[in-house]
Amino acid sequence: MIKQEAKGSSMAAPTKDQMLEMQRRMLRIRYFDERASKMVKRGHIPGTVHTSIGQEAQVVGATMALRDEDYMTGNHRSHGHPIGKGSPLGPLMAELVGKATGVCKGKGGSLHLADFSVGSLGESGIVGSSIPIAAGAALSASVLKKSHVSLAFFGDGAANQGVLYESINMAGVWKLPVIFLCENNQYALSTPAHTVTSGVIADRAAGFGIFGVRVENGQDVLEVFNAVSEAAARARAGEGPSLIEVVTYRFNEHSEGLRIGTDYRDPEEREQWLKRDPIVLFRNHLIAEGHFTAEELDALEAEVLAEVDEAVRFTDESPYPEPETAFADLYTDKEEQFA
Amino acid sequence: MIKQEAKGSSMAAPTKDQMLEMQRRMLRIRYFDERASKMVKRGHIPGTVHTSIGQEAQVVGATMALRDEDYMTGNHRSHGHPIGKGSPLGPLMAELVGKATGVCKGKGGSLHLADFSVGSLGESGIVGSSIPIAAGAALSASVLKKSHVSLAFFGDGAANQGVLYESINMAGVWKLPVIFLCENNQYALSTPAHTVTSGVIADRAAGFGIFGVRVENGQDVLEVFNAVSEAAARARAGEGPSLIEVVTYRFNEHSEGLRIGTDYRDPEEREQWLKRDPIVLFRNHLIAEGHFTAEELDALEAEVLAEVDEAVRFTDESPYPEPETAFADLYTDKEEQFA
Amino acid sequence: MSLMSYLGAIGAAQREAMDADERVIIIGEDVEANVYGTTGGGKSRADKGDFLQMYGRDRIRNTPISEEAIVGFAAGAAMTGLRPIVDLSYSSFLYMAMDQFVNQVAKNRYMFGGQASMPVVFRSAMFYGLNTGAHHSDRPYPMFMNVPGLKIIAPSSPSDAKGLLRYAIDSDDPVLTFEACLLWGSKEEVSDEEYRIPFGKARIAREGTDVTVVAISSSVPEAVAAADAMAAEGVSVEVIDPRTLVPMDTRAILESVSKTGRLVVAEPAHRTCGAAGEISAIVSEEIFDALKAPIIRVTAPDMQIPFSPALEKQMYPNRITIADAIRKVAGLR
Amino acid sequence: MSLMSYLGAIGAAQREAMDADERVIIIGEDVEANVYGTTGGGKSRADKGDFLQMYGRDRIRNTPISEEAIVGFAAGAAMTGLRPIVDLSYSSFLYMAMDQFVNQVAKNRYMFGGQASMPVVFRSAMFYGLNTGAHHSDRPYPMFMNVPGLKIIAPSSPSDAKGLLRYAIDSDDPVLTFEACLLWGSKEEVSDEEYRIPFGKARIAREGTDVTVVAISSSVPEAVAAADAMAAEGVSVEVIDPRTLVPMDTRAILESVSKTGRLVVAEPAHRTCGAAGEISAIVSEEIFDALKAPIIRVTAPDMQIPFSPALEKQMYPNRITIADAIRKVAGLR
Ligand SMILES: Cc1ncc(C[n+]2csc(CCOP(=O)(O)OP(=O)(O)O)c2C)c(N)n1
Ligand SMILES: Cc1ncc(C[n+]2csc(CCOP(=O)(O)OP(=O)(O)O)c2C)c(N)n1
Ligand SMILES: [Mg+2]
Ligand SMILES: [Mg+2]
Repeated sequence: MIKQEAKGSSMAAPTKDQMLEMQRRMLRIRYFDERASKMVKRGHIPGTVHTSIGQEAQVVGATMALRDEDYMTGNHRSHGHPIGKGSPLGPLMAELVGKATGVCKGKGGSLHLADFSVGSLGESGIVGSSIPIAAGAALSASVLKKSHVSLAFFGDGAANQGVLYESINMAGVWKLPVIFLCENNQYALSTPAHTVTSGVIADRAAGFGIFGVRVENGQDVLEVFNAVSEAAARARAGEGPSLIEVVTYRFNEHSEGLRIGTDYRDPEEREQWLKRDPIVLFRNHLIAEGHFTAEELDALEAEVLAEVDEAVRFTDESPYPEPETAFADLYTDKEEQFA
Repeated sequence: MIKQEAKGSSMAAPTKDQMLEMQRRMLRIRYFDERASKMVKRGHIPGTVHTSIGQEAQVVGATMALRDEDYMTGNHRSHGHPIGKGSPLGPLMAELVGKATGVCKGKGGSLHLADFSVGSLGESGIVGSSIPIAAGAALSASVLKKSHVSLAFFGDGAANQGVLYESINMAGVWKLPVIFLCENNQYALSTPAHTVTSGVIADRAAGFGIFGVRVENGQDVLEVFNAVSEAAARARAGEGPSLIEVVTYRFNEHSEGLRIGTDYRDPEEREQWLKRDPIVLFRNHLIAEGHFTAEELDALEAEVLAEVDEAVRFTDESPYPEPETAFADLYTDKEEQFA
Repeated sequence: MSLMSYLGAIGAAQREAMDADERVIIIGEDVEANVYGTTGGGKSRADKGDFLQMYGRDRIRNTPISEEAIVGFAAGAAMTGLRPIVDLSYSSFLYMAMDQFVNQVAKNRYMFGGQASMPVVFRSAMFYGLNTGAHHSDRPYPMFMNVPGLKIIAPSSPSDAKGLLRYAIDSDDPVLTFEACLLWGSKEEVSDEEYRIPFGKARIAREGTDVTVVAISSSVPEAVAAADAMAAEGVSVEVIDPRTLVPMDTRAILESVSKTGRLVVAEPAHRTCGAAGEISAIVSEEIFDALKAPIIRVTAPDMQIPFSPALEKQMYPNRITIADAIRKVAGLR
Repeated sequence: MSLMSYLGAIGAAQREAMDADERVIIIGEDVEANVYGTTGGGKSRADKGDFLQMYGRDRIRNTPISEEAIVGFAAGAAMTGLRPIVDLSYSSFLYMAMDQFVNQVAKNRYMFGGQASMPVVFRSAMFYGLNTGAHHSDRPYPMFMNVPGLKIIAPSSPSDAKGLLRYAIDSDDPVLTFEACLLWGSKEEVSDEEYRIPFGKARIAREGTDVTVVAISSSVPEAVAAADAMAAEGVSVEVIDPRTLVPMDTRAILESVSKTGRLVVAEPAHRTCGAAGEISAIVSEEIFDALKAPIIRVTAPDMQIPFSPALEKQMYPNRITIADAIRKVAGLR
């Protein structure tokens, strides 16, 4: 982890409980996404889904560094973020299938998950588009004198959307409590980041006068946690926004079911990364450091697997929405007049 | 002038002829804009105009560092750029008044001057909007293997439009021969740059892996000339784009006739800058260095004044366009069918 | 009541709303210096009524020139407790933020199954007719009408400007206001009380029995002038100003046309896929049998706006072209 | 002739144009890897027909995700000697570049008094009906129809896709193509020769005498199916596909409606200020007396697109809703 300057107060190491929760949430993402992937292939989930498999450390390290009430926006790689933020799995899974009990009543689907009850203000199918939304939530916190921090997740591909720099600049001059977190999994769909990125993403912070950091080992949940914790502390202290670039890798194809050939990604490269599975690494760490036993962690895995089973059961038993519900929720008032 | 790194071949100093031409073009801008300002106030020019008075060194230093065939785009502060690039004054002035002989047949007006015969691809009333156009011209040069360089003029205000960073990044990865030239006159309309700009504009280049330079004394035409010459040489050598920030000051109000009070700009500050008139400074330099005598430069001034008089006469004697010409020039073919 | 200009009425609505609710903030370029005349009392910050003095920098937010981020920040803020008024100055600048308008502002509440509401107002003015050329002269409200989730208003008088804007600020849905620069200076007696004009209620700007003219924005006073002129020719013209384009008060339009049987629709936007076409289609769908003559649209042509004063004026509907259309629809030529 | 899919036809037009003129280049996200299936022969770069192999990186330009810059670069390149084809993949992403489309691409030639021409094609596909939710399902062509200076096409068959795209690439004006993802797989015999279909010429997809249906994009096959069904009920339906929305072949539409006296307009876009409204307005303006019944629009409602398969399908016109409208306009219910 290369830091430009460390202004925030130094962070306390995570407690044992926190570490267990990190592993739990990483497992939730993994098992949820594995199940979703299967369901896409079997036609149980319509449309498309993008998994965060392989990127769990980057997601959970970030969300666990936030408070429950903090805000967050995300992108098309969308399940991990709300899961990481603590959203219950049932309504998320039901949303993916398009059930009435879905967290968005079946109107959003995988690409547009949102769970306001955990500060998840919405994933976005449009690359880059939700970044200023997170900054706007930080503006609310600032004007209303609340202590919320806000975090925007986006990819290395989104890092070339101009709205990111507009947002960084404006949040910079207003010293808003927002964290711009770039999930650099090194590809945007079929496009290797280095072929479309001039310079280094984290380095872009400096020219905009904000704090920038590159977490080189984004497979280590603690490294990410520390970086985001520092940024959150700075934000809460009124020191303004940070840009954090986390280097990671997606283990699956860009989206489930997509077949674009493997020419764009070296299979050997993927093999190497598979060895750096963030969940395995953290499990080994927790055991090696004596925090938990293998048995305890096995139990955790079984528990989470049961949670995912339960989410699927909930989904299966849930009804589809009534067709006329398609015509509600556009406006707050007299919606029927527009239908 | 702070350079980050100098890759381009070192430039030859400008010749005596070139220096005289610099002063000539600066004078053209000054006298043209002074006249235009008067014409706005007298109601001879409709709409609005934005003068480059005070910023002539920054404009001419840049345009004189380009070749005749090189491309350029600009913004609402629009007369200086084509004049600096060598566009004849008559059709420019006629355009400001809306005459048929205007360089755009009266359809563009002050805000949208363009003179393709000198590589001027268009000024833009939309802040930031013409930046990628210049980069696109550089793409043509690159693909068609021509030696053109392209330059985008924009202000400190435009430097916060996201499209600038998209353009810098894409030009960076494609190593396009384009120069992004920020005219930092320290205000965007009523807004002081430092209140809306996080970090330093020129410093933003580094994070995007391109060359960046800040010309601190933008009132010195030679400093600007040197910086842009180097950038142009790098561009032609295939070393890609540069971001050049030139510090300068506008002597007049944001636009002629606009009255927004003076609260936003300290009158004392303006007084100080008026002492750094780029034309006076260069005149003194040319005399002090023995390049030209005061008489020679007086003659030049008279000559340019006559040119502007001639442009106004040309304008006055020109007819207004026929109303039906409003319905031509939208498409290349069968325009009548759309009218 | 006070004699108030259109611009003054907008300022008044903003001031009342700022006073009434601390969550209302103003965001935009050059709002601190009151460049566009709706956030201050005069040209100086020392002037009475200066918003910056009254509400401070926390609530009067001067922005960088970053429209896309401005709109996105406002949307995010609106979902989390603020009620921003965003001043985008010229309507021609809305395109910079189109993704935020269409994909975030309009869609979020729906996509999220009603979890979010989006109480935010985006103000802009259409500056056409002032010889500023194609970049500053757009009247783009029709394209936003094609985006479900937005509410759209286009006031044509000072009292409507005040009442509609106030209703917009109080609304929990996103509202775009398209003001008309040409009307900024128009004045009338406006109530000094707080009042709100609900959306979806047209205003009958002039009553009549022979021909209905539905007119939008600055075409309203032109239509009224045409109606006055036509009275002299013995034709009684009813002028309807929908005021809010989404929702549209189709009932008022249909009632009038049911009575007159003849309809002219006048608006300053481009013709193809404009509001006039929409109104024409609705009327012929709904009360085809009541129509005694084809509906006539008086709009800007499908052409960009030229700069030259010799060219620009002919581009918009005016009292003469509207009167011509009235004559035609009334069978007088 | 070969049996060709809609998608294959687009690829063929691009290949022919790339072969014919070195100034033609392709710019877009993921075009190198042929992710969207129009720049290659198969899924691998080694496959025969791979554009990157054939034309090299100079002419097949994989871009960052920077739509605004992509469109602006293409516009600048088009004004200086190149003839770019820009692949923007989903139509929902066009908003990111709206300023460039409206203020640069559409206006430059006009503002500059004809000094520039703008030979550039912007391709995108409308992905609606595939349960991808509101962000990926837009059909935004009506808003671009409100922007003079753009030409707009919406092919509904493989042979039209090939011929119209080729004409677009050869055109010196900017063209936006709105392809229909739902039609990608549809196949027909298409000429292997080079050919061009000029703009402004509608296609009569099916001849008939009782009712005219003007249908756009993926509504065309639905309208044809509805027409087939109605034949069984004794109603002879003519289906017209305008193919190019700007310019619009109003003459063909008017001729057909003059004959039938009855019109249904079907399109997948939102209703308000859509193309259907425009066509309805034109027809009742021009041949009011020929109309025997009110024109009926069959469109998507003014609602965003929900994700759930239980909700989405009802949002677009289909053979059933079109047939219902035909019955109604024909006085059969
Ligand atoms: C504005 C926009 N452009 C293009 C796309 C198509 N698209 C979806 S995901 C994606 C790649 C995104 O890459 P990145 O930001 O790195 O996220 P990752 O998928 O790698 O997590 C692209 C090009 C889109 N959804 N939105
Ligand atoms: C997209 C857009 N936003 C806002 C404006 C209104 N506007 C015109 S000039 C200007 C200030 C520009 O400042 P800067 O870029 O520094 O150029 P300067 O006028 O100082 O030369 C503003 C806000 C505009 N024309 N376009
Ligand atoms: Mg990525
Ligand atoms: Mg400036």
